[in-house]
This record gives sequence, C-alpha cells and structure tokens, in this order.
Amino acid sequence: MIEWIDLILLGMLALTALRVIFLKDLFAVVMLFGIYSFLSALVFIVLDAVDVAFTEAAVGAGISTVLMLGTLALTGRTEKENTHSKLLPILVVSVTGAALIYGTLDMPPFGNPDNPIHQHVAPRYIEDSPKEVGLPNMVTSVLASYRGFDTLGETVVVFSAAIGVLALLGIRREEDNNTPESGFKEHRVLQIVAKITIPLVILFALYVQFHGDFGPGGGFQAGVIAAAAFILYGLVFGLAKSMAVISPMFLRYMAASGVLLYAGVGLFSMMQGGNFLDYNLLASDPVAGQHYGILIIELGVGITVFAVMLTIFYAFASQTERSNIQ
Amino acid sequence: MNFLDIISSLLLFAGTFFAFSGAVGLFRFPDFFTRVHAASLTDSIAAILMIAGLLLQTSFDLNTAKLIFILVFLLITSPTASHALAKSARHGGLLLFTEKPTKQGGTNQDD
Amino acid sequence: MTTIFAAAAIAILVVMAMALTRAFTAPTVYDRILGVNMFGTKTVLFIAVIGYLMGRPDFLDIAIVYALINFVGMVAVLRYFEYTAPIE
Amino acid sequence: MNLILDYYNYWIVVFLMMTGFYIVISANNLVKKVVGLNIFQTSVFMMYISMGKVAGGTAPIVVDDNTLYSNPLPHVLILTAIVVGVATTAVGLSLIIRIKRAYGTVEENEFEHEDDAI
Repeated sequence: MIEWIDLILLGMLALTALRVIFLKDLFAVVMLFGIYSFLSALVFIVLDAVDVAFTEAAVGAGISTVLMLGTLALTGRTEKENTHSKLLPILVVSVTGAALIYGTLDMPPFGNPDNPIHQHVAPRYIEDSPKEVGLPNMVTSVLASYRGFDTLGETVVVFSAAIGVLALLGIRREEDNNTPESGFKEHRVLQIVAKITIPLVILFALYVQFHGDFGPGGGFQAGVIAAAAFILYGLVFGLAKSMAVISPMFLRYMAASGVLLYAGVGLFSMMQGGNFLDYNLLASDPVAGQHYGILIIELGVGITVFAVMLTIFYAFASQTERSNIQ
Repeated sequence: MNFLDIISSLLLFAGTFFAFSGAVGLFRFPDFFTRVHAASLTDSIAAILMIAGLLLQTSFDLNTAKLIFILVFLLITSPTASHALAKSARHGGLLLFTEKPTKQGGTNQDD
Repeated sequence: MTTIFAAAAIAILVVMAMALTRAFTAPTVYDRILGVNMFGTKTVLFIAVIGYLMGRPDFLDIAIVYALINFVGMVAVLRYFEYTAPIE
Repeated sequence: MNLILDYYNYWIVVFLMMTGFYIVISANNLVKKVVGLNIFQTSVFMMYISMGKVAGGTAPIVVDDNTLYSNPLPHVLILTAIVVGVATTAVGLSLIIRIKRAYGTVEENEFEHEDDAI
C-alpha cells in the first residue's frame, strides 16, 4: 500500500518538474516549485523520514517560496525567449541520466533490510542511542550528540549565509516616517486573522523546539517556524512595523549568540576535562548530561536559524519595498 | 469493526466526497469567483468531517489536541485565504461571468 | 480500519492530483493560486490520514506545519501582487 | 518485474535529478536556474532518504522494543543539508538581485552582449 502511495507521489513530482521546464511565466514556476517542495516532503514522510519532512515543509516550501517571490518582484515575471539550442542540453542530460541509471543497477534493492548501508553504523545508533543518550528520537540523538560537531559546522554555514546576504543586499531602514505605509491596507480580515494566528504559531514553534527530543522537530525546524510567524507579521503589517518589533541589529546579535551558545557548550565540556561537545560531563549522571547538552545546543541552533531566516527576509523585503517606492 | 469505526469511516467517506466535489467544481464552474466559492466551502467541510472521523480513532491524548489544533487552524486560515484571494482578484480586474467584458477584456491567459 | 484509511488516502490523492492539474493548466493566475491553495489544504488532510494508515499518528505536527506554511505562502503571493499587476 | 520493483524509486529520482539539471543548463533566466538547482538538490535528498528506507520499518522514533526502524543516519545528513540549501539559495537570489541592479537584466544571453560586462 505504502509503495503505491510512494509511486503516485513520485509520479506527481515528475510531472511537476516536467511542467516547470515548459513554463515561461516565472510566477507559475515559483508556485509549482512550492508544490514540488510539498510533494517531496510527502515522499519523505512515506519513506519514514519525518524529521526531514518537517524541515522540508517549513524551509523548502515556506522560506524558499517567499524569497523567490521577493526576487521576482524585483527582476520581472516572464522569461525571455530562449536562444540556446535545445539539442545540446538534451544530449548532455540524457547521457548523464543514462550513466546514473546504469549506476543504480549496481545498487542494492530498494528497502531491503540486508543492504550494506543498514549493516554498519546505523545499528549502533538504533540499538544504543536510546540507552546512551536517553532520547526516543534517534535523529535528534545523532544530530545533536553523536554528530554534534558536524551540526556545529552546519550552524556556522547558516550564520555565514546571513553574513553573505547582508554583504550583498544590506537592510535599508526607513528613517523618515513619510514613506508610504506598506502592508495590506484594504485586507482588514487578513490583518485580524494574522493577529490571531501569530501567537499560535509562536507557541507551536516553542513546542517543536522543546518537544523535538521526543517527536519530530528540533532547533532547525523551530527556528524556521518562529521566523515564519514574524515573516507573516511583516508581510501583513509592513516591514517597518515588523522591524519595530525585532530590529535587524538585535537579530545580528541573536544569530551570533546562538552559534556562541553552541560552541560554548563544547568549550564548557572541554573545561570539565572531556572532549569538545562531550555532554556526558555536564552533569553527574551521563544520561542527564546528554539531556542538558542536547537541550542547550538545540536552543542555540533554534536561535541562530530564527535570526538568520528573519534577517534574510528583512534584506529581501527591504529591497522590494525600496524599489516599490521609487 | 465496532460502532465507532463505522461512524468514523462514514465521516471519512463523506469528507472525501466533499473534497472531490470541490475539485470537480474547480474545473466545471464558469468563472473564477464561482470556482473559489466551490473550493473554499468544500475545503472547510472536508476538513471538519475528515478530522472528526480521525478524532474518533484517537484515545484522549496529545494526538487529540493536535487534531483539534489542525482543525481550528484550518478553519481560521483557509476561508481567510480564499477571501483575500477573491478580493485581490476583484481588485485585479477579474469579472463575473455575468458581467460584460470591458474594452480590455476580462479574461487573462498567462501561459 | 486500515482499508478505510487506505481508501481515504487514495481518494485524497486523487483530489490532490486534480488540484495539481488545475495548477498546471490554469486559465488565470488566480486559478493557479487557487489550485495551489487547495493542494495545500488537501495535503494537510492527507498527512493526517496517512499517519493513521502507517500506525504512527504522532506525526501530526507535520500537518500543522503544512497548514501554517500554506497560509504564509498565500499571504506572500497576495503581497507579491501588490507590487506587480497580475494582469498585464 | 522484480528489477522494476527493486529500483523504481531510484529511477524516478534520477529522472527528477536530470529534469533539474536540464533546467539549470538550458534556462536563460537566472531565477529559473535557481529553481532548477533546487529541484536537483531536492532529488538528491530523496536519493539519500530512499537508501535509508527499510521495507516494513517505521520512523526512527522509539515506540517499544523489537521494532524495525529505518536508518536514521541519512535523515540526519539531509536535515542539515536542507537548511544549508535554503541558506545558499538565499545567497544565490541576492546575487541575482545585485546582477539585476548592475546590468538591468537577469537573462544570461543579454548581458553577454553588453559592453560593460566583465
């Protein structure tokens, strides 16, 4: 049954991707890309990767779509007529695709429990992590504890992306209040509903942040969801009001402090005489130490991701508002 | 199959029926405003029926709370989104199928 | 009960496919957005049903995220139309 | 028949990958190229997740003993990759905005002919 659902979803994905090729209207391309992200998140659920589906739904479909729409508002909506010859790309793509499909024939069959990938590291995580780390969600255990150093690197990458966007675009603050009021003037219903929804969303983000050890979720997802709440506020009430709630400068400090909190846990465990990010020494009981460590570093990840996503949104939105005024 | 299961499958069936009829309406109605009407009404009723059907399958725990949260959230946001969409379509110049198209024409081909 | 859930899941998939077709071949931009929105709300129901079908209903969190992101996406689209006139 | 059942997932994923690749190399518009890049990236994610699936397994969140779980390792790798992916997408899109401001166009064949192109 699940295999059939998987097949249908993959078929819909293939059709969506094919449709994207032939569309000249870039707005429609971005809409279909949102659908593509949603569909791939569904495929992730069917393939048992609930944490990944969570992240893809929030990040891929939410943030990417908003950013792409912001870019389209600046760069125009239609793609010009293609002057390239279509033949060479088709040739390159079919040769590469044929090579890859030939390569898959040597891969072990899909879903077989005896595949080599399931024999090596994974059994250790599956069998020992509930005892060693004491968390039911193995993905969180591996992400935050066994591969904590890796995740620190990823957090730094996200942080540096914010630096990159700020270096390229910067955030214009509206100094004078004479700029036309942005936001939806005539969409009164939307404003009121947004006011009702935003607290619920922030509450849900906190739940995802702190329940991520037991169910799907964690710092990455919670950060994005909290950022989505403020993005909703900024979209409905205008950028100036949103910046009055959380200023861009404060976000920069937040982004940095999240990374520092993460690295600080590592340094603290070194001072206790252990290795970098060795949570066993954070408390007298190793399992309790693991709990503290994971809770704190997930918080650091959540703070950084929240601040980075909101900073990127501010940068894009201030570009669109500026060009709109001109 | 006990009594609860039968009720819940009936609710699920009714929910999918309304969802399906909404999707048909998306194709069959003559203009955008009637289509948005079909889509948004069936969206709400399908969400209510199907989530009620699923609620009967839970014991009283966290999942119940989550399902109710989903229902409340959908019931708040989905009609709002439809309303805002219809409103901006009207402002953007789409016409009802009963109205005569003006000089520029009321329909828009965007492919 | 599993068969009922499976049937419901397949039925929602059919509705999703129809909404997808609408998003592919829409006569106006607004119809496309309507198709995308309908796809999103049906996906929320699909995740809820599939959680019960797979016997792990504790993944309803993902359905909540879908509902939320669908709404934020809709607002972003409407906001985008404030900058660019949808009908050229 | 067995061959198809064993590999259909990988094949469709390869197809998606190639669709994204085709969009990247054939599209003129830079925004569309970024969309293609994202499609490619998502299909790579799907490849990893497919490899981690165990038939009859369930999501790697402990319910009770003696349950078959799917492999959690690819999930961890891909979870962080998705967030990094959106971060790089944001940088790419801001580069596009800068290109638009500097050259007035985002079609790649148009600024090839401009005199002020680097």
